[in-house]
Amino acid sequence: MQDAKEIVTVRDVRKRFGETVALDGLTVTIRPGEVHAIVGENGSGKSTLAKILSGVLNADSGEVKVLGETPLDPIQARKIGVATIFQEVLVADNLTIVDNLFAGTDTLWRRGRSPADARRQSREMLLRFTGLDLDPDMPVRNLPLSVRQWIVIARALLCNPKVLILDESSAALDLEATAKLHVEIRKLRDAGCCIVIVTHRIAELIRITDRATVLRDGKTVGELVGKEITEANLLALMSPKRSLQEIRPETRNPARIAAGETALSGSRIGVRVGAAPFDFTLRSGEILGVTGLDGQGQSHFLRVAAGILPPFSGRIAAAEGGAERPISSLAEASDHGIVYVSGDRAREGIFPNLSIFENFAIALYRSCFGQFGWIRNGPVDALYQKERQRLAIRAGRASNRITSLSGGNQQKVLIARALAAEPKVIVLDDPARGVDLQTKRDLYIQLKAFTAGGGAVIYLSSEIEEFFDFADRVMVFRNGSLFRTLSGTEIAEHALLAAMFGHTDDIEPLVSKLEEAS
Amino acid sequence: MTARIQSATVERHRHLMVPLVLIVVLLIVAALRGPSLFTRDGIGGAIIVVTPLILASLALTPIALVGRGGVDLSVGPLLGFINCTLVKWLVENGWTNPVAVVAYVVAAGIVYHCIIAAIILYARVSPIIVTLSGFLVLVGVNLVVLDRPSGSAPEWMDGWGYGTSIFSPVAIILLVMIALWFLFTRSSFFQQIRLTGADERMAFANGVNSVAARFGAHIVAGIYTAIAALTYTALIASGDPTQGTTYTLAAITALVLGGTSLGGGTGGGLGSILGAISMYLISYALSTFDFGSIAGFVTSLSTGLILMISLLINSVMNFRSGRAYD
Amino acid sequence: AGLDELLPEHQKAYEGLDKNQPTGASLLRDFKPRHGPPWTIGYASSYAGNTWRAASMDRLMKVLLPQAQQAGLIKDVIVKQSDLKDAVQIQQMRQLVDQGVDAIFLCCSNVTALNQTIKYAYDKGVPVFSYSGYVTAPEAISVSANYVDGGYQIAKAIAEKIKGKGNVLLVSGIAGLASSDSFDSGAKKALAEYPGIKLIGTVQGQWTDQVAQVEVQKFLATHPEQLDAIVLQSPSENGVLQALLQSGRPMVPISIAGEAGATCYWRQHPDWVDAGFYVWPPGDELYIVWNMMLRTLQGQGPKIQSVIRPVLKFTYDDVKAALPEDCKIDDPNWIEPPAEAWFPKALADDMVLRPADPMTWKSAN
Amino acid sequence: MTDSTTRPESPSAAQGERHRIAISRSILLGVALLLLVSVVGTLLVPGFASYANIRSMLLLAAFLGLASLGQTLCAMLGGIDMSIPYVIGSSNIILAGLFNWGVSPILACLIVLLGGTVIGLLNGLLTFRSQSQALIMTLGMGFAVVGACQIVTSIGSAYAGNVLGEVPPWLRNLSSVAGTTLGLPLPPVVIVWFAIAALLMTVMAKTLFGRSFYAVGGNRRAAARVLISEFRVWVVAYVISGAMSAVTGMVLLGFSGGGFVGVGDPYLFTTVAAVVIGGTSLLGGWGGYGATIVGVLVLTVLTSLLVGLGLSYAMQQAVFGLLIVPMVTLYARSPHIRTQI
Ligand SMILES: Nc1ncnc2c1ncn2[C@@H]1O[C@H](COP(=O)(O)OP(=O)(O)OP(=O)(O)O)[C@@H](O)[C@H]1O
Ligand SMILES: Nc1ncnc2c1ncn2[C@@H]1O[C@H](COP(=O)(O)OP(=O)(O)OP(=O)(O)O)[C@@H](O)[C@H]1O
Ligand SMILES: [Mg+2]
Ligand SMILES: [Mg+2]
Repeated sequence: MQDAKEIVTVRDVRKRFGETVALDGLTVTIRPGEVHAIVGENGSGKSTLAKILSGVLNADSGEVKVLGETPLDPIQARKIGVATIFQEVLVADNLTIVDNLFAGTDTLWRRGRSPADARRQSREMLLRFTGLDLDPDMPVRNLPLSVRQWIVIARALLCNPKVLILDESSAALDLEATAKLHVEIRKLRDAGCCIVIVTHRIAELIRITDRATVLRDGKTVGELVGKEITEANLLALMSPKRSLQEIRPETRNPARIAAGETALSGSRIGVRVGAAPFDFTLRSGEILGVTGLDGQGQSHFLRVAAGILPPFSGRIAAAEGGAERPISSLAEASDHGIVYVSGDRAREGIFPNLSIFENFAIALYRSCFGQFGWIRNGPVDALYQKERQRLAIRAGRASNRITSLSGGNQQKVLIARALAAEPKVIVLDDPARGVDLQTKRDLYIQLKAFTAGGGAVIYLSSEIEEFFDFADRVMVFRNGSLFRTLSGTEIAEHALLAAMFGHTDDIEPLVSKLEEAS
Repeated sequence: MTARIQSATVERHRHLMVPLVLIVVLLIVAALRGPSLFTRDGIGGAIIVVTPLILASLALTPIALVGRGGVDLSVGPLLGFINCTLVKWLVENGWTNPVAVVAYVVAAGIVYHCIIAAIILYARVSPIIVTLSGFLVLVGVNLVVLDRPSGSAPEWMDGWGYGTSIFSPVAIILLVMIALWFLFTRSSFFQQIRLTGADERMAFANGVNSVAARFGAHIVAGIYTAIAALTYTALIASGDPTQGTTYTLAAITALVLGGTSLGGGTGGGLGSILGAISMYLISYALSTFDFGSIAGFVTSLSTGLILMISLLINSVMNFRSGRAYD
Repeated sequence: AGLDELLPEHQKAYEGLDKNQPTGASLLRDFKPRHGPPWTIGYASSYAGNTWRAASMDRLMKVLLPQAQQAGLIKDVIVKQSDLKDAVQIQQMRQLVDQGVDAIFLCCSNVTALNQTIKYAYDKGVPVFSYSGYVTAPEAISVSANYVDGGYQIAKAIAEKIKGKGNVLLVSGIAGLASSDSFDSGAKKALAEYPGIKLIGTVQGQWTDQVAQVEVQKFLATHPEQLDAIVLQSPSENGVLQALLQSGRPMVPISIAGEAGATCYWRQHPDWVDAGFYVWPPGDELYIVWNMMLRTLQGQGPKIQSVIRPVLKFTYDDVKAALPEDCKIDDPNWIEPPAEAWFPKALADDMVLRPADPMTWKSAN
Repeated sequence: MTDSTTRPESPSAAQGERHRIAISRSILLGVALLLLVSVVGTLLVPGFASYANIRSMLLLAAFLGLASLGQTLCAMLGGIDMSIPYVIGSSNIILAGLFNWGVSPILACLIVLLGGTVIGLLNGLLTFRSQSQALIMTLGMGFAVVGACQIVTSIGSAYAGNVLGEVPPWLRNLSSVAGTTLGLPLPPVVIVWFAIAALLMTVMAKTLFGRSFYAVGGNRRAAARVLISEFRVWVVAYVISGAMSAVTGMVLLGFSGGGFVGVGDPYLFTTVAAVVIGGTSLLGGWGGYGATIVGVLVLTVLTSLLVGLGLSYAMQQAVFGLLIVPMVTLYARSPHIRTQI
């Protein structure tokens, strides 16, 4: 019989993968009716914990009890009442919305509910969450990431869980959506079920959690309750080595940027049908933020800027020694020193079958040795060592499979790859998705250093906190077009929110609405 | 909204377009060149010849649907194995009771496929490799069981391969198996197979019993292969160690012609049935022409071209639903 | 009825015949065609891949068909190829019947698979003939030489040539096909009669020179021990000869059965072998089935289900007559006995109840 | 197949080849098996280790090796080329036919090589959009090609599938058991095979072009982001496959001295078996030609052993079949699903 006050008990749990120790004597207890955050650097074992609680992985040793039982596989976990939203958005691209939504509700021999019910219910839920009236029989393949994320969340909510685990579920959600999610979470908490949240978004975390357990290298290093949960305390526990001070990036200086000449410019850009065309310029030495609610065209714009997609109308041009070089393809972009880093590493980032080193090197071969030229590891290796130090990549042997790294470190390898190409412009598409604070800071510092050296950065994020003290200007997108560009001191929560929601005037009411929503 | 649903439904059945069109075209050719196809005997003959192929390609379908690029290369040799052992081990020893015979063939199919499923699941080797080795092994074993075409089908099968009536025993078996198939596709069990095939990680993580689903898919495959073997035995009224093997490529082709993608995702039983029928019609339509001494070569050429063209149209039509690019 | 209706000298050819081969009274003895000549014939061929089939097809298209058309007996021959797929052959045969051919002949297929289809044809008044290999269907007429005897005589000749002792390799045809198995049983029987002779291996030549060549090469490579002779099923002697020449081993006698290439080597090396045997000369085998088919269509009433003739021996002199000095040792053609010698009129007439010369026969109406 | 463990950085660790994940495990296993089979053969089959036998095994291995080259490249991209046996057969008879029609040998070979390349190109173009259907698409291509070529060769000859005639002595010497290289009693085709293998393996390991196959096999989208064109790599793989099949058909003509359309048939599944046993997963991203060579040698030596032991062709197949699963299980197991979420 487990202590009535504890729904989830994890005592001295160990889990290793090959020689990687993921969990090393972890202990966590979670009480009913609380929102419990699991915080830690990349690779500290958060997801592993989540997987163990949901029966996906089994602990090598130690005690795991959820409502008095030990979930050994997802089927059992489901019976116990555990619903998990995993870090990776798990949907079947070729199946319809309704199939994805109700995956796992049927048993081998019996249907959970009639297809008609299922359709109705799925349409209602998605309408409530995404505000879109979606045909339940439409394959999820063509849906944007955020909607897919919602499908996964809805799926978890549908099996009305006693324990809900969210592993970075807000990473793919924009602000408004996150607020909605928080509303749902509160409902559940008040209904007495307990919620485990894994997130790197400190702001969100402070807003919603009652209690936070901090992990380091697979061990519990502390527990914070209520008011104790602050960025400072969290950081102190997560990485005691560095003080908050030294990782604060130096503040920007507008003067230098004004001086910098144009690196990349676009005129009359239209990213989709019927979207109002707009111009933009990126100065060398500048960090240009890009944001917007989901599906407002900002990520499309980013791909255009990187040369991955040709603009729907208008032209993008890189400035080279005064002359303008039009850019219509990735190849041209890279010829003119523009590199792209995706935040969606699994899909368009890493090569899971290659070593850490080759994941880093393969982008450099062309410039160093050409298509058929002899590859010599010497020079590339030097670069690799340099970048590894610089970004503090926590990697084992360079010959290890990249998949043996945690998400955050994989991301660092990709950024290292971009920096090593010595580009003029780096275009980053939400690179900090699922990346811990420490790593984020490292990333900001590196990008600052890069711009200080005359480089220019386009940085997309849906987490507006990222831009504070970091971006020089922020382009806010709306309805497929540039809605407003904020710069300098304008870059603050209210103004950004206002722009994202399409208000130009003051928006106290809206913000307070969001606040109380969350 | 309704329009949307329309489009979604259409999209889900798009893969049937090509085999349907193909069948219509071939039927027209047949009607013009060899109208005897539409006589009682013509249809009767068509049914007894096409039934083993239809059942074999139905057998491939659940395995393709359950994912991991599942394609059962060993369906042909397994069909041959059941045919040979039925003739050699049962009939020659006088065990010709219909119930016993059916029980044996079904059991044989199920046992074989359970072994295959177990290897795929627990050795974690991809299905195409496992079934390739199954193919090679059975090709050998069949010739050991029966070194030459010989033996005879149980006498209650006499005349099953005679095919002068539309509702011959074979036709009834075919109808029953098709009916069973559509019952099967309505079941929650089939849903579990589809989920597993569409994304095994998603299925597993959400408490779909993907192990049971895979075993189930293979058991169904075993049953359909077994009945295919039964109808094939009826067709040739004897045992043949090598002929079964020719069904592997034929059935896979029928499966793919039917719009089922070996990559998982799209496809279904109806497609396989149509695919198998169009395979027969291709062969029939070609045989209505007289190419003299080069008949064989022309047949091979045209079969190849028809295959490629249908696939091409299929992939062009399903392009939108193909791998999304940026 | 059946076998005992034949003249004694013709009955001899049936001795030791494959036991599954039916020799009962033919069901076609009272057969009447649905209409008078000219008739349309279906040829359900199962394979077109080797020189034998090609030569046989050649005889059909270049000689027999034109003659019969001349004589106003045959309108046309419709050829179908099923590429060794029984199901396809069944479909094609039924199709031929349904599209109204007057008779069907086929070559050396699976002995049982087609039986129900043959019955189907028979019930529709379409007689089916199988040549160079039999089918067990009672409705059909199978024509061929006695392959068991053929294998026996060929092997015996080879054994004699190597003085009854030594290592012998057997190059078989296609395992599982009746004629191939019959031949092997005869050959093994003969070799067993010589205690000094050791059968050191059997390979499947698939009745195709190139296959036979590769198989023999593989065998020679893995069997360094001495080899003294090769008994083979034709066609494959050209391939086997090539294999021997390439292996760099001393030439050994092989059985000769009509492929011009190997026979040419004999032409150039008179004491390589002593005798050749016609077992299934491609054109002549077809000639028999063609002849019997015409006679049946003409209502001459075949007596027996299997028309069997003995194998035919030939000597170096025959070869000299058939081939020039400067012949080629990879000549894919065949040298065959004159059709009349292979299937003499006397034998043909004895096989039917109401004999008449098929080419000069005139329909009653 | 991979050493995917995480260890603290050791200074020496970060240099040279260590940067590449070794597939050595599969190769080592293969070599071990190869040695085992050879030893058993030497003990059980008289003359197994004789030079004559080794030579002919090398010869047969060369044929299979050349035929499996394209299959390996396709498999590394998750594709498959079923047209190989048919292209082999077609080029075999067409070349013989060209000789018979008095086309100069060199020109004839070039024509056939070109033909193979074009077929490969078509395969690549046609399968690119629907890669999961490559199996059937290439099969269809095979049927079509083989049919067309037989029709062509049957013009003016009764022996369509089966073209005999004069094969130039140099071609015979190139690939017949008795062939000699510069006086050495070893058929030149074996040397040619080694040369091609060495070239290919270095290119795969040491050039961006080669690495592109691994990149595309591993993650197509990511490859596109680093300017590696999936389309080009895919098509090139099939082009090479077509060309090598044509070459195989040609050398087989030299071997058998007469054109036969069925000469490629044994290669339908054997090439796949060789690739898989070598350690290249059919799902793409892994393996290489080095692995395939081991697979080829294992298969050939094993065949020779089984023939020597008097096993029929069928039983040989069965033994291969029994061999595949354990081999693959040893080194090409896919990761447990639990670790994939
Ligand atoms: N399937 C696996 N195989 C090998 N190592 C693994 C596997 N999954 C996790 N690891 C290792 O276990 C450690 C913990 O991983 P985990 O995903 O739990 O970290 P995390 O806290 O979720 O990091 P992030 O914040 O980036 O998601 C990492 O070092 C990772 O490399
Ligand atoms: N350090 C690691 N890095 C990356 N992947 C790993 C690591 N350790 C294990 N894995 C993955 O986990 C999978 C399963 O582990 P393993 O190879 O031990 O199979 P297994 O022990 O048979 O699994 P099970 O016993 O559950 O069947 C491996 O195939 C591998 O992909
Ligand atoms: Mg994680
Ligand atoms: Mg284990």
